[in-house]
Amino acid sequence: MTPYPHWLSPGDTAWQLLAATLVGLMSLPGIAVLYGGIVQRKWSVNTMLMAFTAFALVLIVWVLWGFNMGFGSPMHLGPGILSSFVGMPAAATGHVAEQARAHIPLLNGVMPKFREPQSSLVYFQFVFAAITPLLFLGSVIGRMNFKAWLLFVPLWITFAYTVNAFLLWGGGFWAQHGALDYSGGYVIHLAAGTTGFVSAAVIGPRLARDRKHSVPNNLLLISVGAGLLWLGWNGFNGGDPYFAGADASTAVLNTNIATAAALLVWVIMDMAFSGQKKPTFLGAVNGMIVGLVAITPAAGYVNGVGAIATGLIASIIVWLAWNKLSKVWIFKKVDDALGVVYTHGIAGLAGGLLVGIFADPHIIEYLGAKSSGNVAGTGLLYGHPGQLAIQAGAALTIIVWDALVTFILLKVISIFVPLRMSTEELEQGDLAVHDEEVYPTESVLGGRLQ
Amino acid sequence: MTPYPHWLSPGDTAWQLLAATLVGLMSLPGIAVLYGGIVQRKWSVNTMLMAFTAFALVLIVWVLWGFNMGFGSPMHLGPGILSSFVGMPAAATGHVAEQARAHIPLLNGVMPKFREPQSSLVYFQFVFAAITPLLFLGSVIGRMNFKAWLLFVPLWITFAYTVNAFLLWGGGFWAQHGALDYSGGYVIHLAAGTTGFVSAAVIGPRLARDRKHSVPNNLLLISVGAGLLWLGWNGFNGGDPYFAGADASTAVLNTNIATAAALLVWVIMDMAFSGQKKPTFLGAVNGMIVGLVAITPAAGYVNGVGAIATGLIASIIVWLAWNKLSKVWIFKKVDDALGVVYTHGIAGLAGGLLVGIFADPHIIEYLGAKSSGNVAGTGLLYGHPGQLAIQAGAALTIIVWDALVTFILLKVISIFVPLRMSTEELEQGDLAVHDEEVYPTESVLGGRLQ
Amino acid sequence: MTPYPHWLSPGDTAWQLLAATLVGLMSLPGIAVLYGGIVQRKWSVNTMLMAFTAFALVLIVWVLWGFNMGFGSPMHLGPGILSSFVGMPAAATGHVAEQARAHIPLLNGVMPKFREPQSSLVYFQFVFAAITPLLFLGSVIGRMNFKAWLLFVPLWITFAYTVNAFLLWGGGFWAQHGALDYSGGYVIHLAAGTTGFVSAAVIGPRLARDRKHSVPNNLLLISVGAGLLWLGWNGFNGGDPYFAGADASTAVLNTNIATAAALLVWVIMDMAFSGQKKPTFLGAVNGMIVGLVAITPAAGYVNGVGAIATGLIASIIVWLAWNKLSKVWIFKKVDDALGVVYTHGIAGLAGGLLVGIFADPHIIEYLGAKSSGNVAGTGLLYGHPGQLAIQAGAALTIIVWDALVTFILLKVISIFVPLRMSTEELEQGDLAVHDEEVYPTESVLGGRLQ
Amino acid sequence: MKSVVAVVKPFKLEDIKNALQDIGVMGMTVTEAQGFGRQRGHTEVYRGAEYEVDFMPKIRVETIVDDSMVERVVDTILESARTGKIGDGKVWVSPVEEITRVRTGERGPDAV
Amino acid sequence: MKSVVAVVKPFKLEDIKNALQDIGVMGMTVTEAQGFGRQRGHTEVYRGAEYEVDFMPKIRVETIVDDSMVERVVDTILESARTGKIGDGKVWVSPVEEITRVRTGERGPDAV
Amino acid sequence: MKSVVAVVKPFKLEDIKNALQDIGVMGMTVTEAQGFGRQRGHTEVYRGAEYEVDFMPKIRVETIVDDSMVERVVDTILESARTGKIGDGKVWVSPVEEITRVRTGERGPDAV
Ligand SMILES: Nc1ncnc2c1ncn2[C@@H]1O[C@H](COP(=O)(O)OP(=O)(O)O)[C@@H](O)[C@H]1O
Ligand SMILES: Nc1ncnc2c1ncn2[C@@H]1O[C@H](COP(=O)(O)OP(=O)(O)O)[C@@H](O)[C@H]1O
Ligand SMILES: Nc1ncnc2c1ncn2[C@@H]1O[C@H](COP(=O)(O)OP(=O)(O)O)[C@@H](O)[C@H]1O
Repeated sequence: MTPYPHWLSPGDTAWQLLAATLVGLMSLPGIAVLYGGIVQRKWSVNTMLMAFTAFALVLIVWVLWGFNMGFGSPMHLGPGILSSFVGMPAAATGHVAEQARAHIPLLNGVMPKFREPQSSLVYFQFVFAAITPLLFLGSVIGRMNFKAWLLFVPLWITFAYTVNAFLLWGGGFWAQHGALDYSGGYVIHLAAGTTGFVSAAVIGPRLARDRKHSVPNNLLLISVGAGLLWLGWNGFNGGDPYFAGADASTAVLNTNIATAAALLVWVIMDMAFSGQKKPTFLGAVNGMIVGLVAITPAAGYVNGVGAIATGLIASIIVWLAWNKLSKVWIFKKVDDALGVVYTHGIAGLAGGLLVGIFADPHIIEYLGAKSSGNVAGTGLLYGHPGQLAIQAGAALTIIVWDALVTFILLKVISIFVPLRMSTEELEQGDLAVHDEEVYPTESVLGGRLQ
Repeated sequence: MTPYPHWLSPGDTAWQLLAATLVGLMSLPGIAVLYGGIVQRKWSVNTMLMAFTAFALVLIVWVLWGFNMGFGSPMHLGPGILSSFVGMPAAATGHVAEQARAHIPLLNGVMPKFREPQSSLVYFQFVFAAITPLLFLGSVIGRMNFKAWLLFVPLWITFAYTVNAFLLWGGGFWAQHGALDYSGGYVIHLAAGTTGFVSAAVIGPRLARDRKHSVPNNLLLISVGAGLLWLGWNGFNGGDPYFAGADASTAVLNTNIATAAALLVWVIMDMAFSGQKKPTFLGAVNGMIVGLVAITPAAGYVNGVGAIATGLIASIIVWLAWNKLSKVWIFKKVDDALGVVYTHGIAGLAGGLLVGIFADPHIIEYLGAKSSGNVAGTGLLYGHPGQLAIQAGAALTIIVWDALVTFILLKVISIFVPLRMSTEELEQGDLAVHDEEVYPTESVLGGRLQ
Repeated sequence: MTPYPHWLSPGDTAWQLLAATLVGLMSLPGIAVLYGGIVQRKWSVNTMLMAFTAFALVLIVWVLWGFNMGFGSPMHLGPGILSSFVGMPAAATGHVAEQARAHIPLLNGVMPKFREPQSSLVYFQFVFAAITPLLFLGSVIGRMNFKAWLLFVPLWITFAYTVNAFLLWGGGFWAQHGALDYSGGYVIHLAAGTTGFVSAAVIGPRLARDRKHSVPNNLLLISVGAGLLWLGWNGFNGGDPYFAGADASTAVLNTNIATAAALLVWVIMDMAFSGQKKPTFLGAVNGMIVGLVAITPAAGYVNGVGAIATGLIASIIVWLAWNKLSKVWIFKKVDDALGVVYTHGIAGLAGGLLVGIFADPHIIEYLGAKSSGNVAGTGLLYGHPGQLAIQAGAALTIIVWDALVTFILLKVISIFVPLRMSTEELEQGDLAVHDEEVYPTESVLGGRLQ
Repeated sequence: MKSVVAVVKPFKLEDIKNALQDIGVMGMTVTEAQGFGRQRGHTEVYRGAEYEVDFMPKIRVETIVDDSMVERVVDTILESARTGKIGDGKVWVSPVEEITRVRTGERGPDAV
Repeated sequence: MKSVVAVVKPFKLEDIKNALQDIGVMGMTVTEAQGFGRQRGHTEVYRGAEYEVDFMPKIRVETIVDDSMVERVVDTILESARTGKIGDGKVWVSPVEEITRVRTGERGPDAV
Repeated sequence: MKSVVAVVKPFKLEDIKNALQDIGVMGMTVTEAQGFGRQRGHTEVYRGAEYEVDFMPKIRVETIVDDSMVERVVDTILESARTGKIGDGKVWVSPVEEITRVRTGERGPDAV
């Protein structure tokens, strides 16, 4: 009697399942409490419930049809990019779909054969899909109608996310053209930034007084969420080669290096250039997120120096965008509540372009039969300037497609369900929408009795 | 020089240790803060201290005698079920007990040989034993005397839990009769529900005004606990085949599917049928827990469709029990403070019966030499109606035995130590019992000085 | 095409990366929120920001020069201990440094060859280095100037930590003399206790009224931190043999046993001997930390009985120190805010001496070619009294060196930057230093609007 | 008009509110308070350090009523707030010269 | 001197503060309060159990002013706190016999 | 009877309580408050956005005393609450017509 088939590696399978669990923890409770603590007290419950339900919704979509749209056999929709734009929908719930050897049709021969079962792959890719709506949730909190959210999330996963994933990871058009996105700088973060921003624009801003007084309610919980993000990202970036090998390990180290650099840069910029010239905890958290996001497309393609440079440059760019760009033009007008467009959108874009510069061909994702056949990325600095153009092209595709899909979906949903809450709900917050509040016994009626 | 013996698989050992760590995190801080946040503010410290001490007490019992009562050689107490009811007590602290190849005597030949050391198995099974009292703690908070708790937990583990475990997992009577309990729908959750309910009845209710005003104190911390439960359950159910193989992976995916379904069903039932017709965050958490619990006995035996069905059906059943059954009869009278009998007891029972229906023989736990020899479960839907009867029999055994042991132990303990706190303690809460309160500086004396 | 080189074991690599991630989680969010919740409300943000920035600073130092000072080739500074006191500084950021087989020059032949890449080792050792300043942060909160902290941390890592690590783990002097420190009872905890205490003395105490009224602000968050510490310690101690083998597993079980014993002993001592004769939650947390720390130098060298004894003895010692010693002499005078000198310093020292007593030669770290060649420790109880002297010598070296370095570094830093905050900052706390406070909307201006 | 202020035990709030409502008092304003008096406080202990807390949690109920109502209001509060144990609190009456309803600008008895 | 107390909706605090500042009121003291009145409260539901909360969050603004200012102060509060919806609250005036500034010991009008 | 209200810096509470106890004041009621006055507030910055907070944390101490005690009580508070820095707060005195102890129903001076 044997515990598993011969092709299965328990080390790699354990790695994939645990990497996925770490990414899951980034969402629940990570993002749920990071956002739940950073929003005003009156929206904390609403925010958390949106996070939990989105996570659940994505999984149902994912196993019933989404996974195969992102990683299955291509749908042939037309010529050019259309021929490898998205996969054929199919369920991933049968006994074969769960237990057979993992398999991504278009990557056959391009990567080593999987050593884990398909359910590991489905689950691993699910947690990535699931975190994306949780991220752009940050743009629309404090006014989006809960029912509209319940509709938007599954539709967005179906029409936007699966396309993102297929194009870059499922062997679709941009993958075929050599675009590099190690773990979702584009598929997830640029997508979240774009979607969040467009959603915020379409749905409209929060109440003026909410927008004006949007102070957080609990910095300790923000810390809980932030810590889970940082360390959870070891699974986010480390899991992406699908094997617990040297590249996974390199990706983990690089992820942490870039994050440390970006965090410190943001704190220093705050001390040197902000209005108050003081270091702030939320600034540190912003810097940390920027580092994590920016290294995401690059983690297993760059070396340690590239990782430092990525964290450093991205942090400066996003700090400037956050503090300067946010005061002008459309960025001022659109109420992207938690600034997802900066810390995910611009950071993801920056990272995606920087990997086109810093990708080091000696950082090897998979070993070829001979050394020349290694799978690795090569950036401008190592003699391949074309990579930057490819990266730009892929970014553009994601931005345009996700903005378009988001816009259309929200307009269609608004025919059936209002996108915004009622005025009474907007005024009262959680109590009106859920009959719950985040710290109930702080009222005079609760607490200890004596 | 070699790092480990030839029979040891680092992948499987890492998986077991990390799965166990995830389960441990479900208890500390998971349940500790979920319960600590969901109780009234005046009982938060007491609740957390009961959780931490129970966790510690179980481990001491476990390594000194408990593990071998659950998983060692059988004690021959008589004929029939008595011949394989519980194991012989023995310590698990020696150098052989810690480093030799893991081994469960009655499972020899019934499962593949272990590829991990015994200490991994002891620790893995410990975290399951430890979470059980933490779960039924939810029934007795707000009145149980701390000293009685310190006595009850080790006795209950010794006389109830080890029996549960031996019967279903240690190769005891119900295991021999083919009862399926993948990771503790019965051993843990039905047991916790039963024990909690009986304890609440024997110990008596909280103060009337505590029972009436039992609003939670902090929904953000509930979210922290809930997130750790969901993702931690990947270890809970994923670790149970003892190998990082295809069945572990399938169990993880199924666990998440059922949970997503159950969460969404509960939210929708709240929106459609509750008094307020509003979605609530705590409803979502309830639904989530129901899904996790219900899939627990089934995770590695059903396919993805079975997982969805399990989550869906269990969530409807428990929602109805929670909202309707709780208003009548003994369920109304007994003060099961956090409703453990519903979200663990009834959910565990439902899951245990549903696996008798949905177990799919193509979902393979262990591969046999020939395909016919695979280890798998077969439910009613796949042509084995008898499974349902076996499942019912096992459930009945657990309910009766655990209720009986709980009743007797509490009655015996009450001879030496009062089961309830004094009136003054009941009125003041944490401050009287521990001289601590959960948010000390919220008093006028604390906070920032100026 | 292959996913990784032949020497690489995915099981061991996954184990190392995940053990490191667990240790990382102990710092962020673990220590950050444990300390952030245990300090007065006015210092919570400052404490968290110091934790996050220290974590980031250590990593930059670590990859640029620190790792190789702790684990690289020795610098030959002179005769005797000076010949193997610290390693040569070198960066660990290149593609070879990240992807080649892990390697610690002075341990060649003394341990099995690594089966993981160097980046895993660098990262694993980083999280240990990073947690050390986070621990001694507990001594200096509530008055240390943030800029001085930003300077002190990297300098301390460079001059103190790398020496600690090299001496005991990098194959340096004390390693060569057989000193046992499984995972940092000395390198980390004794070091943190010493450094914290000396820093507190040099920097001076908090404001008198802060010291007098230092009640915690949030026990739920302390619980979050405490739970992450306990379970995270599975990585802390389990990861240290560098392989997911029987010794890792034994170390995990022992860690939990000692912790359970120490926690229970502290609670019982509180109930029996404290002024109030009541069990307290923070007492339980103290006991837990003492158990974790004390078993750290011993986890993979003792058997289960030794683990219980270690937890029990250390908890009694530290309880007495905490309750009695703290009231006299220099311990009364120096304002070690969170008592790091007790729960880390004295606990680490106690554990380091106890392993000299309880180390069981049958608990095997690595298997030799023949049984006689096994790598294991032998304590006084098993016929090797000399071990105790070696342990004492190593402890003395750490105490003297770290105290000296700390003193000198702080004095030097104080030339450029004041070590203490201004009086206004000391009075106002977070608001003055960061323009942030931990629960902003508790002011009358926040909360829900109506 | 008079202001009747009652400083009482928090868990009595609901009883007081119901009793006042029964006699026709239509409004009141409540704040959380800490009271110092004969009732002894408690000790809090954190990590072994003791903090004496002399202050007990109380609520401060303030209701503006017409002069004619004062006696009944005071009596009603006395009855509904009494537990008979030390720390039950105080009720006091002060003069109010004028009261206005913000919404309508009504003044005097009509405003309450 | 008089004490003017206003119990109003929390989000109006800033408007009131600004309006009072404009007419020369230099100080005020604010406490968080819970108000019971005609405005209906809400239900909170936790795990299916309903809790009726009759009390609405309010702020209690207290400002001591010279007799000559009272009318203007009351009017200013009325204006700046009004939303026209039920629950806008009350403003009442009581006598104050003496006021002292702690820092300087100044008494009477100079102290405010 | 008089009501003496002091709005002072929070960290002075213990000193005030001790000083009042020393002169025989047996009880007081304290609420957390936010004060606006000459003392300047501070800025809070969250994620780069600035929030001006003009209100400073204060405590409001209220103690009902016999007319004969008023002066001593005020003086005692002034002394024990003074730091000499701006923001030390105010003490004011208002008339109280009647006070009753809830537990016993005692009225007047006996009730405090
Ligand atoms: N002189 C006073 N002025 C204001 N409040 C008082 C005064 N004396 C007591 N109180 C309030 O009444 C509460 C109860 O008083 P206490 O002396 O403890 O009990 P009792 O009222 O039963 O004699 C105190 O906690 C305090 O809030
Ligand atoms: N008699 C009263 N005494 C003290 N406060 C009152 C009184 N009546 C009402 N209030 C306060 O005024 C608030 C608003 O009163 P309410 O009757 O709801 O609306 P409105 O003032 O618009 O008529 C209440 O929440 C309460 O805080
Ligand atoms: N007119 C007033 N009415 C009520 N409270 C006041 C008044 N003026 C000041 N206060 C309170 O006194 C506190 C201190 O006043 P402030 O003008 O800042 O300093 P100082 O009292 O030293 O002159 C304020 O924060 C406020 O709580």
